[in-house]
Amino acid sequence: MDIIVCLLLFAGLFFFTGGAVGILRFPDFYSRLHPAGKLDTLGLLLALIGLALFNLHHFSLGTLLTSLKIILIAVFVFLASPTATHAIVDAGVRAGLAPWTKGEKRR
Amino acid sequence: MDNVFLYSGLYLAFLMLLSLYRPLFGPTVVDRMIGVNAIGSKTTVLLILIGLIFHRVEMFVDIALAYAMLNFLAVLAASRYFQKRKGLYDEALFGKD
Amino acid sequence: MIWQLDLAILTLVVIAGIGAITVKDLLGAAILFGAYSFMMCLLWSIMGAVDVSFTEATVGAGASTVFFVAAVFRTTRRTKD
Amino acid sequence: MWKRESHLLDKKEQKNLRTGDLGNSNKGRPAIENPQSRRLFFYPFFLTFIIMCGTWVVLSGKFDPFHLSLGLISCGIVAYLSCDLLFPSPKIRGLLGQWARFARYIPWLMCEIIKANLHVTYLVFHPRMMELIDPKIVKFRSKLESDLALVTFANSITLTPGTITVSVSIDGDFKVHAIDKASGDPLPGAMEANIAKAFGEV
Amino acid sequence: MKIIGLIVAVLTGALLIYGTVDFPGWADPASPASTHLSPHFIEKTMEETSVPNIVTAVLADYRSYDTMFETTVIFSGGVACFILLRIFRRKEPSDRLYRHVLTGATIRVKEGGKIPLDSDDFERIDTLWTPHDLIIKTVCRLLIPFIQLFGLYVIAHGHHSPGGGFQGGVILGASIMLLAISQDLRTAVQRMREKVDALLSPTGVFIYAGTGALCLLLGLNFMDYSALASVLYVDPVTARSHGILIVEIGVGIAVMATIIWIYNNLSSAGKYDEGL
Repeated sequence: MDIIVCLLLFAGLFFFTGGAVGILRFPDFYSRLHPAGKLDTLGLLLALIGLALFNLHHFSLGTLLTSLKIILIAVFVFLASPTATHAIVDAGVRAGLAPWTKGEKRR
Repeated sequence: MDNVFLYSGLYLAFLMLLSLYRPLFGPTVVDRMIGVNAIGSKTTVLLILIGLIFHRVEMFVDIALAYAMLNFLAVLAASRYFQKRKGLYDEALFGKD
Repeated sequence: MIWQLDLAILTLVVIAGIGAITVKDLLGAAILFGAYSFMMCLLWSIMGAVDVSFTEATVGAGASTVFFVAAVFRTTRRTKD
Repeated sequence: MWKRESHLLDKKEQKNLRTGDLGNSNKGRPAIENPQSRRLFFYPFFLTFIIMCGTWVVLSGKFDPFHLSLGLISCGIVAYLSCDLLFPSPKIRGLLGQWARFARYIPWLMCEIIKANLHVTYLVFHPRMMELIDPKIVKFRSKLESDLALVTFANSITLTPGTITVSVSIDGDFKVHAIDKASGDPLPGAMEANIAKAFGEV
Repeated sequence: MKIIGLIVAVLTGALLIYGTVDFPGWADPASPASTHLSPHFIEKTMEETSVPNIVTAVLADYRSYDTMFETTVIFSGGVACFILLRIFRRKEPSDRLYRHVLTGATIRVKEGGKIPLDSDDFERIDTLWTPHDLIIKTVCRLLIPFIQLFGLYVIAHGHHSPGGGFQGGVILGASIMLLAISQDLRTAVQRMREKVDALLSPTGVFIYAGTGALCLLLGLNFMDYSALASVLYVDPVTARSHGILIVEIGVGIAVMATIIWIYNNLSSAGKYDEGL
């Protein structure tokens, strides 16, 4: 049981690392959103599932409901995060940022 | 298991430090928004980790839930600023979208 | 009180705070202030002050950031100095 | 007290509005005085109330009568204030079947998301990342009809292979930012078909 | 000027840090705070008020004067915002935009032009109009009821988990703010009119103070909720717990209305016309 929890948690942390490094490395605003929007969402989902499983160690109605609440956070983030990403892209488009194309310098 | 959570939390704090580069030095405001959004999703996990370290998850879950909800609101408001202020509203008026 | 996490988050609070007052762009400052309030919320919850942390999470992340953005929306975006 | 807004209605009804086919929707603003529309107000209210009760049980975790009655009052308040937000159109027939089909769509989506994330992670950690990526904007038109299907499609695009939805028009025109060639080409592809199946718009 | 500011800030900071030297140590059992007050609260709260969350009991029962005036401060903040920002003169913007609902055509009414007043065929749209954003509108529409329910949950469970009136009120207000941001200000104002805001905000303070005054009328001290036992038909300890809940509801209502009020005034610059 602990091993599964650790695996899920570390997978989540791995995707979080990808997100953080991606935000630093990618060349422009639009491509930076790809790691920020996707990797963070999946990392959060995996880490939260791991933690919810760990919380079920001492099984009772209370811990079950707490785990359900943790899952509720994940569901909420899954609805909200793509929307936030979309809103930021929209803001960038309206602010008049031109997308980076191949061969340009990074900004 | 507590040690695992503690070191995961420390690692998450380190990742937040990395993500904080964009809000601090990001060339445009929109880059800052990306960074803050990324920090927000890490904070949610870190709050639950702290709850597990204290063995009082049922308290910290509420904070994390409120947090996930309101972080979304702040990002939407900040992006709405651009849709309104530097929006291409004159062109939208004449139907060019 | 977990002193390792406490120190790490305290560093982040200081960095975010200094960033929020040095940025020239007011909207950027409002966004950084949001990040600062995330860190404060984490710091309170690490110290075990759950109610304060909850207040900081709701007011800092939600209401005050939106108020700042709304205020910047109605004024100019750059500081004078 | 609560005036219903025409832009909260879904697209089919707006189309009906435009073509003059008013039908039951009564110009998009069912007045509460009308007995028929009061009955139409009742179903969304009831459904919202039930969903909220389920959420309350998960949130609360206390089953003594005092807290349960507080929960019923809260659910009533929320259902009264926001039932037209959750169910903008009073038609609720076939909603359960739709949800069941939607639940079958989720595992496929998760599989896609994990594949996509591995791809993006590969790109992020690749030392010569700048040569691999080739961002461009793809435009296409989707055949999906209802608002919810379009939004699900747009959010699924944002979550999966190296693509982010830039804008969606109400008629289904998509603009998508793709990070490299491989991820932008197969759109709309299988995902649209799956969503069409999930929302019964084959 | 900047250098003077820096010197002042550094000096103040140094003074404050110097002041902390006199503090008792972290979690020192001999410090004044943990010799008299804290043990009383920690030991007696459960048997005196039957509230498991000590912070809530301290805030709303033992130190309820403090919280009452905090609520009043929030209310006066809302009133100050209203007085400073609200513009009552009927000063129209030079251009107004209307959309014909049936055809979707947009018309622009110049200053002094004829405005299709109260016609159902036209709906007003913002001058800084943003096109119909389908994703944000739909997702926010789906999320708002759950946020509201969560806010009510936080108010109702202030006894058992962190939270209470203040936090729940902010969450409830945030849900209406989300509606205003995702659609437009007029939709949100139609749901929560200005008069409703302005009435609810003092109502919350009044519920708080009125509960206290009711205790006074029933023959005990101001804010001693055990007096409510005869009204609520319960024993005095449970009455204190219920009194705390009533007070929290008052705080929640006041905070929610004030937050929405401030947001409306701030984002529309007092015109209640077009907002963020």
